[in-house]
Amino acid sequence: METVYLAIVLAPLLGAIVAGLFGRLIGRRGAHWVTILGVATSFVLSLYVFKYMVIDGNPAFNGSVYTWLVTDGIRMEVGFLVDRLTTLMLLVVTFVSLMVHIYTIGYMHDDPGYQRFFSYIALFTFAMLMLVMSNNFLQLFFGWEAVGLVSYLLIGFWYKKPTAIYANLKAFLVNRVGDFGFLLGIAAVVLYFNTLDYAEVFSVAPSMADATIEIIPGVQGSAMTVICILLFIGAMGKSAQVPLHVWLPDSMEGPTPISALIHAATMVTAGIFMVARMSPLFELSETALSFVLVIGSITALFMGLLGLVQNDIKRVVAYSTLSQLGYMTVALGVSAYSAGIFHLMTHAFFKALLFLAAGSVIIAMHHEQDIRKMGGLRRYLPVTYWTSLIGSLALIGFPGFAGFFSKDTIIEAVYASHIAGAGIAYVAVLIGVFVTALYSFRMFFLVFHTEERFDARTRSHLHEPPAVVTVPLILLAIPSLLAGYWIDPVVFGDYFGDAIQVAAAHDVIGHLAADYHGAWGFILHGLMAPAFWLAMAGLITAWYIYTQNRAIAGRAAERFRGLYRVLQNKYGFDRFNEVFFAGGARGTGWTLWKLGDVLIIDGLLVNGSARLVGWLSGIVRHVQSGYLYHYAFSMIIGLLLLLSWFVWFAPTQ
Amino acid sequence: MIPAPGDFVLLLPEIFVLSMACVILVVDLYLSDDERVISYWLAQLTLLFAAVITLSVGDGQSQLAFYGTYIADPMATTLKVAIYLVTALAFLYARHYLSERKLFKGEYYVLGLFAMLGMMVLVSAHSLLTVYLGLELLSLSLYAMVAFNRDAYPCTEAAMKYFVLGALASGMLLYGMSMLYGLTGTLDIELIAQSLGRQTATGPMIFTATFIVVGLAFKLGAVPFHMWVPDVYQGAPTPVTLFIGSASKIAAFAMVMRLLAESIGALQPAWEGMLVALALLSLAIGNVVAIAQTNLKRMLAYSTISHVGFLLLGILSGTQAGYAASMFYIITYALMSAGAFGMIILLSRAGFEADEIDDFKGLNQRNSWYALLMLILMFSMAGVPPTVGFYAKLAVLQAVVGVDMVWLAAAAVLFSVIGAFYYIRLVKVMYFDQAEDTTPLAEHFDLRFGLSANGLAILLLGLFPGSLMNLCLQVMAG
Amino acid sequence: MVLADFLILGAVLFGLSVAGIFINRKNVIILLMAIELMLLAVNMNFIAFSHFLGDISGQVFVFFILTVAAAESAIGLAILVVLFRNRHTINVEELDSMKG
Amino acid sequence: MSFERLVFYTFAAILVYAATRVITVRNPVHAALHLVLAFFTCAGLWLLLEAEFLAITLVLVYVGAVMVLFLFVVMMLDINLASLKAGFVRYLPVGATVAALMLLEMILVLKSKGFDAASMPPPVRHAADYSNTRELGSVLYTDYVYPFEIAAVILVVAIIAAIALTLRKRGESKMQNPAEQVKVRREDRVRLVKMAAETRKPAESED
Amino acid sequence: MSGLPLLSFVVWLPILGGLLVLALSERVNPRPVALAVAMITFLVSLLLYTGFDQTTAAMQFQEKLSWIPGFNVFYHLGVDGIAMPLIILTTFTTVLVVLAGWEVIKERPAQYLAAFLIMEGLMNGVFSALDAVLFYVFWEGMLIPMFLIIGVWGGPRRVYATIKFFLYTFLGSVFMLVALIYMYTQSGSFSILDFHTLKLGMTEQILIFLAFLLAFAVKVPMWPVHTWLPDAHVEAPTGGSVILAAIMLKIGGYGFLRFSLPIAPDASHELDWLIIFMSLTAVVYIGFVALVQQDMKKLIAYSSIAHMGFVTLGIFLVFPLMDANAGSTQGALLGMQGGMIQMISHGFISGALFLCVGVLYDRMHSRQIDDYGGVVNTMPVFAAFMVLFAMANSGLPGTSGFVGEFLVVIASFKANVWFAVLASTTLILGAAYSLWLVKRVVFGDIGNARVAQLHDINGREALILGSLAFVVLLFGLWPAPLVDVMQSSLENLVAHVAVSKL
Repeated sequence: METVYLAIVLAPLLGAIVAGLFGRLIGRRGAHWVTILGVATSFVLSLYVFKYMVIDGNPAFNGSVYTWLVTDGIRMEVGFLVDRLTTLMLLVVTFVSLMVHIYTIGYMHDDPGYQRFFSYIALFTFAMLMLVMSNNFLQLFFGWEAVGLVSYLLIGFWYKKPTAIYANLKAFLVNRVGDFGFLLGIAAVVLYFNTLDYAEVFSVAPSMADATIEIIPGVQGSAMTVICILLFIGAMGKSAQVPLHVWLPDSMEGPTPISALIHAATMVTAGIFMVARMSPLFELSETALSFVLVIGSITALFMGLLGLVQNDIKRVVAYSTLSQLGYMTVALGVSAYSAGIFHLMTHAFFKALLFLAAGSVIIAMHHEQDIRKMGGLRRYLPVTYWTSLIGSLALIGFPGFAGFFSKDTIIEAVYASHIAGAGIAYVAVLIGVFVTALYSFRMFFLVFHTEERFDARTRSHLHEPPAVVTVPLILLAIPSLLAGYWIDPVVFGDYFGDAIQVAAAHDVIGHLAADYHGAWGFILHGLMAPAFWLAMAGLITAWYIYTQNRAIAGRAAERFRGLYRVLQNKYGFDRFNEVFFAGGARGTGWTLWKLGDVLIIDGLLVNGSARLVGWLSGIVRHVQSGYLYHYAFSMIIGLLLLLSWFVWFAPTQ
Repeated sequence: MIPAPGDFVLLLPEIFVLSMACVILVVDLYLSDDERVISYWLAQLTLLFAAVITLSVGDGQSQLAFYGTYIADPMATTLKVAIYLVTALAFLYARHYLSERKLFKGEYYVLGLFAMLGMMVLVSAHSLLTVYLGLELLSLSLYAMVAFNRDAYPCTEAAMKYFVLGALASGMLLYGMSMLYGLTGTLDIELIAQSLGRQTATGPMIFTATFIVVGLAFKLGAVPFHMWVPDVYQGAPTPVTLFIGSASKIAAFAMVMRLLAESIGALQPAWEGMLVALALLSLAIGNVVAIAQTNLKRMLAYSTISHVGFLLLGILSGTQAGYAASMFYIITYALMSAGAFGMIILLSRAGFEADEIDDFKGLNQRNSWYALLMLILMFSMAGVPPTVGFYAKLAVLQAVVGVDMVWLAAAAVLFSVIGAFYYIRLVKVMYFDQAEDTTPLAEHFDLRFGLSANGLAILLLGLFPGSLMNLCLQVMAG
Repeated sequence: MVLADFLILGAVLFGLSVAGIFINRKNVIILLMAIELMLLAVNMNFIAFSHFLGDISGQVFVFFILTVAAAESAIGLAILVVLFRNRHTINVEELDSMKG
Repeated sequence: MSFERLVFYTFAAILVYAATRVITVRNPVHAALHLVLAFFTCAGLWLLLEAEFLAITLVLVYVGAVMVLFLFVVMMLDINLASLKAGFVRYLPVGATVAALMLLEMILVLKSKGFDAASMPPPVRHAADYSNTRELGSVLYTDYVYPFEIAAVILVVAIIAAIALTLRKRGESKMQNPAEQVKVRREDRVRLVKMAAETRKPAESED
Repeated sequence: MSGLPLLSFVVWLPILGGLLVLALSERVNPRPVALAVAMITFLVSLLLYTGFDQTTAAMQFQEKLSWIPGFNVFYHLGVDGIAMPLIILTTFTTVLVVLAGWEVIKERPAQYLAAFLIMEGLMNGVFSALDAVLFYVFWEGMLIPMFLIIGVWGGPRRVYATIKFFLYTFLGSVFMLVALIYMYTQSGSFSILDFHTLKLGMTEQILIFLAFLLAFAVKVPMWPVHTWLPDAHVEAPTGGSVILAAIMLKIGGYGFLRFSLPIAPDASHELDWLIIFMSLTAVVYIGFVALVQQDMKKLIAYSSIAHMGFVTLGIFLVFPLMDANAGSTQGALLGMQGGMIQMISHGFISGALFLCVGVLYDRMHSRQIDDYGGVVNTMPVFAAFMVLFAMANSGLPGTSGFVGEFLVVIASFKANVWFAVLASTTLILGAAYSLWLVKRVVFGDIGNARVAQLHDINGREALILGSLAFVVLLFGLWPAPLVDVMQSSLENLVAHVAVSKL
């Protein structure tokens, strides 16, 4: 099996290398074929792994394949841990990636950087696979940073666009802030466990539950809490949790396929995956879980609100992604890891679908992204329309659609949890449901219904994009519709086995499982839950406001101008970061440079001492007056002083 | 009571040099200006044979002659040979300089040989009297040589200053000698040492030592008895400066050895302190004031002062290692100094002295080989390896640290950093500035050859300092 | 009449010589004369020591000092003459073409 | 007070007076003459110390030759005396202080033990037929023959130096030297100076 | 193989080759000669690797001849796992530097190439000298060619920069000389290995340590004696910057490992807080300063200082780590290992970045960031390299820049949480200044007409940058050989410093 795992990882890498280094040689077709083949191989093999692991019930694989270095008793290796969690991630990643690859053929059709793009996304797939298949922290960090790198490259893919290269720098730096915590977390793990291997760490972890750490001298804190929070800071960066979310909306400057692949389906969920993977650690610290929960719920609600005021079609989806990532994080916070992962999976499908659909609209509209300039596209883009509808319904959690199952489970889990902060989180996720429905269908109606707000020239060119675009939409719509029914084994069954460990005290899923009676039962139960009604309320509000009485929107914006402005400014995070962090860093640098280096060290100490010597030299040289008698004096005075000192005063030895 | 014949054998080098000086003096009278070169070659031959004689006479033993007024010991032999070598360089470098300026007269070589004779006497002195006479023979010749270009005003001014201060310093030294005589009742260096060794140090002894130190400090050019150095270096004709700056320093070192180390070595604890003060002052003033100079000769004068500070460090330690270090230092310094002034001569021509730092601008463009040589010389003076100047400093510092005066070593190196500035400033001028004067350098083969050999010697001694260092150590141990 | 008397007399001469150098800032000739005084002090010391030690070598030294001093004077005055020819002055304060 | 003491103090007083005058008189000629006086008294003192030969030599060589040379030069150079003495009083305090300090220190040292009568008693008087000259002569040509030779060389150097420095062709005698004229090179006569053409240039700032 | 005097070969071949280049300059094109010399030296130095016995911490390839018998000074060469990689780094870099100056240096190329070759020999000498005097000779001798390189072929303020460079480093090293001499008087030998075993009191150790600290801190350079570096880098020609950054700075770090720690372990222990403080200051303070630089070279120079802060931090973490483990050397190696790897890696990365700037400078004659923009449009291949190296500079996993930083951060967390927190800021700051530089220079639309006329790198430049990219990735993905080579030497060093000399 080791060969299979290796092949899964290496196939996309091979594609990336070929497309990247020999892109000019193999041409456009060659580039997409080679990468698609690579990813397809991975997908097929992932299916095989799924069969091997889940259907045949073989045990998890954990082994190292390459020793990176060994120092001081710590082995740093590349190794695979393939269990059911990994398998699920493999499937999601390779599938969405494959879809995106195919879709890209259409989307990037006219772009000069065609080969480069394929190389990047194949490379991304490789990195993501490395991340999810890792059996140790080092490789995790490798993958972690590698996906960040590719994300950086892809956001700035259109390097001529000032906003794009601004966004990619921002994305990388904000992610680096997360990595800062993540790396410290890994260092903390090494400190306490002296190994980087998951299995070893997890096996020792329970005995370390009471370990303490002294961060502020004199104050003992729980080491596990520190480790988990540090690791989670990494997750916050990658999975765009408040306040490290600021990069994700901007990352929409990149081409749409990567928005789908990286910034919706896979990379941003790396944080969720990581926390789930670390469940044996997180379970040891309730403080950390609460922290996760609170951050997640804030993200879920407040980022959703921002979606209401966005007019860029991709940004609306991006904020919805943020919000949904918040839901996943909330699930992690209440120890409903399986629910979180499940939502991760369903979300990967429907969000990729929504992004690709948005991309399809954008292609059709000739790269117009403002929903105020669309409308009535239903007639021109039927496939896109229907798949979008499926995606949107899945997103708002309409009963029966994939999102419904995962999201409802999360909401129920929050309700059932007793962990600190669960109460607020519950309120937040419930309001979040309403908001989600509202912004999703606001966009949906504004794009596909309502009157046409574009010019005739655009209309004349409007037509459904080619099959390479629509086929992935359809293929993604299927799991968006159906994946939810897998809830049985994945969430309530024993799908994950040992991959996820939940302490008995936190076992909300176990609690929910007692009331769970199959998917249909779940739907029926969901129809009576507040979440459903809130979603419906949101949908209907959207319908009313945006198709029936558009004036309300304007009046509401007028009435709640303050709130509206806050939302427009995205709560001021960007402004704050720009002024405080970016400006502050530049100011600090400038001060340290001009004051510290230039003035004090160089000016005062270095050149100052040189000047002092020069000045002294200028003074002392005047003693050499040129007058003979001065010279004679100097000798006589010298004699006198020597005599005085050494004959009379100097201590006699 | 006639001296034994063997005494005359030991004295052969001096006798030979004296005879040849007289011969040249007479021969020169009968030469026309075109034939002056004969005097030059005779002078060089004199040096060559003097070296041969000195080496064959010296047998590594320490022998007294002429009733203890003369000593032939390894140190004398070594220093004499060094003096011949440096003098030969001085004569070589001077030749074309003088002939281009119509100064090519026998007197330079005659006086030079007499001065050298004075050095030899000094080096071999074993009595206060011979020290004094050697010193005066040397000094009087030098006074005359400084004023040699008698129509050039700065020369005579320099000569005047040199003379008056020299006489004053002689007076002080003599006063010290008279006290020394009074304290010990003898003029013989060894007897003085024995006599002092029997007594405990008293006020009058320290008093005496002070006067002696002052006299020596003047000759070396240590602060505050250094005031003559810059003016004389600048004012004297470059070949004379070269001679004063190189050969006579070796003689001054010999004098220090004879007087301080050998005769009043017993008072070392007393004069150690004085030398510390002088050394520190010399290092400070020499290095600091050199920075402000624009005249290269004057800058080198201040550099000499700072080097004297280093030299004193070796001496004040009062150990054999220290003396050996100082000897190594002075010999190599004399070579460096000769080379540096030789470079000035190379660049100069009639009516143009090339003694301003700016005259070296862009030398690398004009002639990279000589720029490289000057670079080696400057880095050697700054004490940067792999030039010999580094080992000189290393040896001296080692001696100082060896007597537990680490702080002094630290102070010395600190000043040497300041000193490095003006040496590399010259390198900067040669390498980084644009040439303003593009006149081709003088074509004299012998000058060029001599300079090249001189510069390379600095480098080679830097790569293989072992043998010279060993020689110095052996000399001091023996 | 003990040794110290002569030595002190020598010291007084030495001191006067020093004072002379300090006071006479202009005339080189008087500087030279002051230095002659210093030599005289030295000679006084030597002869006194020679006498009280009963050792002739001190006198020998003085003999040579006298000789050398004569030679020195000759050269010194020759330089002075050359200098005067060049500058038409022996005023020390005007001999400052080199300084710093 | 013995006669010798009287003589000593008398001579010493005159000596100090003469030496003081040497450094304080305005006229160098007077200074030289006072110096002569100082030498004479000094010679007297040396006689007290039984250094007859040196006393005579001092008078003969110093007074007879060296001081005459001084006087000769002083007169030959025709120096402006007034300007040379200006500022005399100004420097007196410093000079006096330094000299006094130095003197004080020297006296303190010299008065210390080691130079008093107790530790260095006056030697026995020499016999009447003792010849200082003979004794000096005998060591001079034996023990000190080497210094003696050096002294000779020094004198030679002094002669050479003095001649080399001061002997010059008489300025007023005019004659031609054809050899010199023939030997002349172009470079000695004409120096070609390259100059930039005079054009008006805007002021350039130095970098 | 071991019979041949390989070390003498790598020291003297380039020096003699340099002289040969000088001598032949008027007759033949100096470039191929210089390249041949550099290549041969590099190949010979590879023999050091292949013949190296990784299992021992002892000095290998030793050569010992009497040199100055009077002072017991020997011509004694030898390398261990610490020095050997640095020698190969030197020989490798020199080849690139010779290539980099191929067309660019038109003024006196022979002198230029000779200076580099001679410097190569001297630097190899520094790394292989086992005699303190010999070490010092090489150490100081290095200044001369560098002084000339900056001064002759440098930028407009070259004179100020080169004199500052010279005096700074000279000042730093003279006190080391005094310390060396002091130890000679104590031990009667100049052998560095004898110094290691020399018993010294605490006060002596502290003074010696401080003397060494000044020398090495200036060379590294550590805050606050770093200000010569930006100036020197900015004014130096590309090759000079590369050598400075890639090798000269390493000599400081090497000095700590070879001298400070083993000679004065107790003082090092006593004063480790000082070094750690200075290192962390370098990382944070300099990180911020780098951020605001307008001049590309200055920015990279400051980044070098920050990265070298990691080296010194890593090296001196050994003491807090031992303290944390109650004196046991178990686990104390990590930081040092990291510091060493960081040194090697920084050699490649900073060299590469300076070469990148050089490539641009050769075309535009400007180092101001504002003069560029959108270089990727006209120089795509170059841009790819530049991004790669910038990423490596910000410590991206998979590049060699990550390895050292990772190990040091882990080690510093073991020592003290706050060390790690401050050290890790490099993750953010390093990325910020590296990528902001890339953003302003490489990305964006074509900045101005001059950028529009740029032509992409030629084969020679591609070869240089490509080979650097190769090693940067190689050691990023496969650092094991590097680690293994150093392992026993560093272990030995840690064991040595764990034993008090008092």
